[in-house]
Amino acid sequence: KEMTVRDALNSALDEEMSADPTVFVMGEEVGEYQGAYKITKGLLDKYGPERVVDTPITEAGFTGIGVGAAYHGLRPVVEFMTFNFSMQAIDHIINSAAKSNYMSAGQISVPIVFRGPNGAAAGVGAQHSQCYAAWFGSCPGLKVLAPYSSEDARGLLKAAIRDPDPVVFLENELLYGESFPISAEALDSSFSLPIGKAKIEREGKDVTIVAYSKMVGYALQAAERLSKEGISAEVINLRSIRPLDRRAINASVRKTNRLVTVEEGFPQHGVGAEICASVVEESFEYLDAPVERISGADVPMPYAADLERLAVPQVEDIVRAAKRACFRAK
Amino acid sequence: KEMTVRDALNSALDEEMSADPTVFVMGEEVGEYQGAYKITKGLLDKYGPERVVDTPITEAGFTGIGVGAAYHGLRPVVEFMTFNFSMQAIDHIINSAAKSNYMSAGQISVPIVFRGPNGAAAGVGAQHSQCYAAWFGSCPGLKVLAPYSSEDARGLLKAAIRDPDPVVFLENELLYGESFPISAEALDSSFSLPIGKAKIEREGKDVTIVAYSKMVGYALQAAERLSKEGISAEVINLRSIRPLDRRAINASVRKTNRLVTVEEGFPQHGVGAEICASVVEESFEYLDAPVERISGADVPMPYAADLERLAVPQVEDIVRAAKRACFRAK
Amino acid sequence: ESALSIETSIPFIGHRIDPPSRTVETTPNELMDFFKTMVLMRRMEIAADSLYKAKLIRGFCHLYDGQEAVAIGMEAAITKKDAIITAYRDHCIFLGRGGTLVEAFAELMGRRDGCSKGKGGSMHFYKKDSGFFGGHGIVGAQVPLGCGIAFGQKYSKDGSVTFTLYGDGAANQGQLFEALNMSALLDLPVILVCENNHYGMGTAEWRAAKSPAYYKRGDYVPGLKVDGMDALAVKQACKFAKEYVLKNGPIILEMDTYRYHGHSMSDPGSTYRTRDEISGVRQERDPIERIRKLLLAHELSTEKDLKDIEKSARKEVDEAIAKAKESPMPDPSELFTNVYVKGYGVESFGADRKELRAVLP
Amino acid sequence: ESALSIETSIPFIGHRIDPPSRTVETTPNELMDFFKTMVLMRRMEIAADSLYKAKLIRGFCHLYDGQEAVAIGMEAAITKKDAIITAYRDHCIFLGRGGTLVEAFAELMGRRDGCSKGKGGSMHFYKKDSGFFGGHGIVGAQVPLGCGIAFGQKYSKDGSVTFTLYGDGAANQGQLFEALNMSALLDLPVILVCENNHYGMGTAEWRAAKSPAYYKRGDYVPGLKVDGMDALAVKQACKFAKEYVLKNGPIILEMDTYRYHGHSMSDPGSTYRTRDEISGVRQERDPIERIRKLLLAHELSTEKDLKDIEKSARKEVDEAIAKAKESPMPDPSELFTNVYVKGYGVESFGADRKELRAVLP
Ligand SMILES: Cc1ncc(C[n+]2csc(CCOP(=O)(O)OP(=O)(O)O)c2C)c(N)n1
Ligand SMILES: Cc1ncc(C[n+]2csc(CCOP(=O)(O)OP(=O)(O)O)c2C)c(N)n1
Ligand SMILES: [Mg+2]
Ligand SMILES: [Mg+2]
Repeated sequence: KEMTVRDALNSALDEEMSADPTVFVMGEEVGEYQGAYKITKGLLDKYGPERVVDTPITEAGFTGIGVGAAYHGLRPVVEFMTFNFSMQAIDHIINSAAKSNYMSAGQISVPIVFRGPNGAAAGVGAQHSQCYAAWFGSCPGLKVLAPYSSEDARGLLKAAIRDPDPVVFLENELLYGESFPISAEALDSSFSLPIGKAKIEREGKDVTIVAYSKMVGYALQAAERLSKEGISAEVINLRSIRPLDRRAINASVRKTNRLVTVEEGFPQHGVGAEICASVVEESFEYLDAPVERISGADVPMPYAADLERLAVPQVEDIVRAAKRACFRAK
Repeated sequence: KEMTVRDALNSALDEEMSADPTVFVMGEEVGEYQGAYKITKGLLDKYGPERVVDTPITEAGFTGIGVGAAYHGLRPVVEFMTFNFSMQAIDHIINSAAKSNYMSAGQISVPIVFRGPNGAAAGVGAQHSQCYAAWFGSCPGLKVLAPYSSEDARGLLKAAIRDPDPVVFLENELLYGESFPISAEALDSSFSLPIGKAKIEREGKDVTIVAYSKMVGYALQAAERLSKEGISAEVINLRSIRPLDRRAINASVRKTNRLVTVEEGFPQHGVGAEICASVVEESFEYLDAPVERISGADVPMPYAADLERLAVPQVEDIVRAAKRACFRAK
Repeated sequence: ESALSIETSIPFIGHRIDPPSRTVETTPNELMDFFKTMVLMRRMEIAADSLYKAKLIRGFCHLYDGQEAVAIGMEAAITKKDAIITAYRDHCIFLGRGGTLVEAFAELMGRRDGCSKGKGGSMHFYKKDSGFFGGHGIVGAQVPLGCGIAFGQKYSKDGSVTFTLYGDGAANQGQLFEALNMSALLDLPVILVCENNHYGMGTAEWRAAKSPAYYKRGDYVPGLKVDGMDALAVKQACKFAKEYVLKNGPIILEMDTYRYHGHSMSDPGSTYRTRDEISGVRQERDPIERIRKLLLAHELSTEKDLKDIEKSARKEVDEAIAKAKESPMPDPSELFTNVYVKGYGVESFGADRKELRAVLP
Repeated sequence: ESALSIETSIPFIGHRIDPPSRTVETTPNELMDFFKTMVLMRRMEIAADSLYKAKLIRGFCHLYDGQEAVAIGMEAAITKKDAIITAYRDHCIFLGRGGTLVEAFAELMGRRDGCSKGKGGSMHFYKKDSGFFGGHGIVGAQVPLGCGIAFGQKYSKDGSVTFTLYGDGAANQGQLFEALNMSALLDLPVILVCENNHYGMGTAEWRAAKSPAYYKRGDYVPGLKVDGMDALAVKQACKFAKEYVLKNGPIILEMDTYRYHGHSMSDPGSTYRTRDEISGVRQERDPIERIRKLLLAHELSTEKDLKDIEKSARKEVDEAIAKAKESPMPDPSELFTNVYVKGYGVESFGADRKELRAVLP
């Protein structure tokens, strides 16, 4: 059976709302418009305007209200039309949500999910293309998830909603329409995936490719091409940016001795840099080649199609980097 | 001659305002109150309320106004009382300032400085202690500076104000009152330091310690202690987080073959991770030991003195890490 | 050439201020110019729609048809030393400021001759040399930015003012209230122009605002409600506002207007409003038809001449598109230009940093 | 015990609403309680000042002396099922909600028995079990948060309301306008309480706000101006407001009050206002003295009894400090607790990750 990421997210929301009356959805156009990207389609009809709350275009205000509702014990799912707009509300995500349980020594827990599309879409320019994985992933108190497939989307969103801590849930607009095979188990309403655990999407022995979100698909394509050239690549889908599954990454690198990281975000202080640091710290002597980092280009996102293509990783970038890693012994 | 960092910043502002009538200062309490930390002391008297603008506590509003004024050709210096409050305005720093020159293909340059104390102070708790070096440092379009000494403070602030691009200038409250020797050259009103260049604060041959802001002082203390144990540490003061002086860092590591990074911010996706990645990418075969990373603890900042001490790097952490790096051959 | 006095069909409504006269001075030339420019704008937007559907324009594309009178009336009241800043619905403002069709279409298609050399896209048009500061994608952000430009104008005492345009949806943004308070404290020469087209995406104004009387939303700041479908009313209000703000600090103008298209290209624009509503506005309030009627009623032109103008607008647009299509894609090296004004010769990186790196100019 | 009716010395002023009666019902017990609690609060704050100077309290420390009537009057009108949220000036609100002196002082000194186990500090007091949601350090942030708590209250239909307190400086924050608009659209049972002490740090209200009439700043939302130095007036207004918001959605209460101390400990509080101004308020409007006068005038107590109360407050505070001092520092292992409710057994790191790491509970 197949399911799109959009339907996976939509069904996860639906099931969690049906299972727990404290779960509600809030954001711009989530109700009557059925969601800017239709992720919340049908929910207003089913659960009514008290639980599917259309908001004005006031991110700071509604995010603060969401966090306050979580203080009170509800389980808000706050949608950002895209995560670019979360910057208007980032103080509430960091200072009001992530830090409250700590500052109050456990009195004020914040069971909230912030979700929406993150990172580059197609042709939307510099202000609508930023990836926030590294920023949010740096903040203790937050959990940060980034699904790739429909199974990821369902399992992780359900886990996020059930989790007692604030979760930043980074989707990808270009994946919404993609179909993935999905198991019966993953379709069960009790299904959920563990937070903080990466998934080995493809086993291999020559080089480890670590990626998250849309780049997992590119990494799998790269692995396919590499296999034709006799290189066996192991592909790790991070699923969780924070906690980062350092164990899974290091275990794989200890096996393959070579590492390529792939992300769409800006390179400096990115997820790739952290993975590199983690492997250098824990598995230095296993590394047979320099870690290769593939990332978004270090420029604001340009609009023009040719420049945009240069600004985000392509499958051939991953292939090239993996080969560099493999053909070079230390 | 000696000068405090506070006086260094104050004199740099004063001289640049006097040299260029388009430079003005804006922020909370910068005028009549003489600055929350007295960095702008005396400027209102000297330059009047048109050029020293007290604002309401509305960071999004005044930062946007500052950026707009820069669009028009002025050179605003916007003070955040601390950088924690820059989160309320971060959309303007990133989307309105950093990306405009690119999106407009060079039409809308943004010669603005965002400055204020960054990172941990003493006993101010979780919401007032965050370090934003890694976040801002990840964004193309921004330049990010972090002075340590009074010479740094003067030279870099003057460079920042004269620079045609948006500069995030990260000070440290605990350094404001510290005195440093200062040369006649650095006291000259024409003085400035190059953006993007690190400074070797102390030469050494056994291990490289890279730090910025307050941690440079700790690194120097660590180097002193290490020298007593026969370890010669080279201390690099980054000065600039973005652009990052990859050349200076790699040159040093190629000499010492060992690296310790030190920062006060959260570890994940931090400055240390980037430095590690850069050295692994460019100087992998020179590394004789795993890169050691010292950073703020991966928790929100606690208030209690004993916990706070555990949450930020101490000199002994650096010493210990350097020894680990040195006593372990690959 | 003889001056004309024309009455606006709807009176202005003032908040804490006496509104200007309903009698607007104009000339036959001005009316003809209004007609021509609006027709051109309308045609440009319709063509953009087609180009989008032909996949020659990517991403977001927000069209302005229906709202042309605001762009045109505002320009008629001010000079290019005055500044304008707006949101993502920016094509026609750009044209109004003197931008060319070729620059517009080339930008929309991501070509080298675009007004942002193809790097900005639909939402990021600029023409700084005639006081157009963009083209902003973040709802509400342009309001403090516009107040900041006005800060610069006041600082340099050049007697110019800034018009900062935002939608009814944006009107609820907190940064607007912050910027307005500061502008009022500092007496900045800024005019906040709320283009109330009654919907922010799919949300009707009253669902997003407890008080949709946007001309009053400044509370302690005066405001004026203006028929935004009447270019002459817009002109009158903007002239009035410019004089006012130079002496007294900020004012709000609420322009009652309408967008015919959906919000952006993915929105059919018909799920949250009725087709009747749209066609009603088209029939009764269309800004181009209003001027056409005026020109005919005052016998300043003929049906045929006006049709010819429309035809030549179509031709002009087609030619511009053809030209824009000839413009090449940006050179790959442009990936690394304009990141900074001054790059200090630092190295920057592409997706594969070992393969693609460049020294920043 | 006989009920009393007492007239507030200043009338309420309403914005878009008829104000409540100036005649406030009270009882001798309530007045005595007001006196005792305010005296205790005042003493606590003075003691905190000394502890700070003795370097036993670190970082920021914002004192509430002068403003006690707001905390006390509000509590008298509501129950602990109602919620309160405030900024960093939170010690007395905590006490009013039933927090103890020992918890307060231990928190201020960063000890284990602090209300946040020493992890929060002066700005981050909480007592969730009596509806106190903190203690927030970011100016203005608590306003949407408070509206969100009210959202939860309305959602669970429990008939309770939220009071969200903010200063005159915070009143200009854009997020307040955003949250107010949404609260009005959703009819949330939230009372926005502007504690107008006339200064935000060193900035007088009129320098930060074009319109310092904060009870009117909701524009389309009704407001009430209240003598915040008169506990009975505060009580009356809060009672009125609670009833109002349960039926109609948000209201703003502007409490005209005063802080005697500087903004925080580094501010002498005397550069931006005159000593005369401060002593004038102390003499004419002090909230404790007002109640003392009432108690004496109505012969409900004697000078001596009231003095004794003050003495025993002093003793109570001293004993609490002594006890708090005995409380140990937090255990080092607390560094890693409460980062998450559910840590999934993931490893977390100290400054030297090879030396200090812990498995998150
Ligand atoms: C801060 C932010 N939130 C959300 C969006 C997504 N968005 C783009 S336009 C828009 C509607 C704006 O409506 P309005 O202000 O009325 O302007 P109009 O489109 O009608 O011209 C929304 C929600 C955005 N760009 N920025
Ligand atoms: C967003 C933000 N900006 C600045 C500060 C620094 N700051 C703390 S309190 C304060 C003054 C607030 O004044 P007001 O709201 O009147 O409250 P009061 O202190 O008088 O109780 C300022 C500027 C902050 N904490 N948060
Ligand atoms: Mg609109
Ligand atoms: Mg105040």
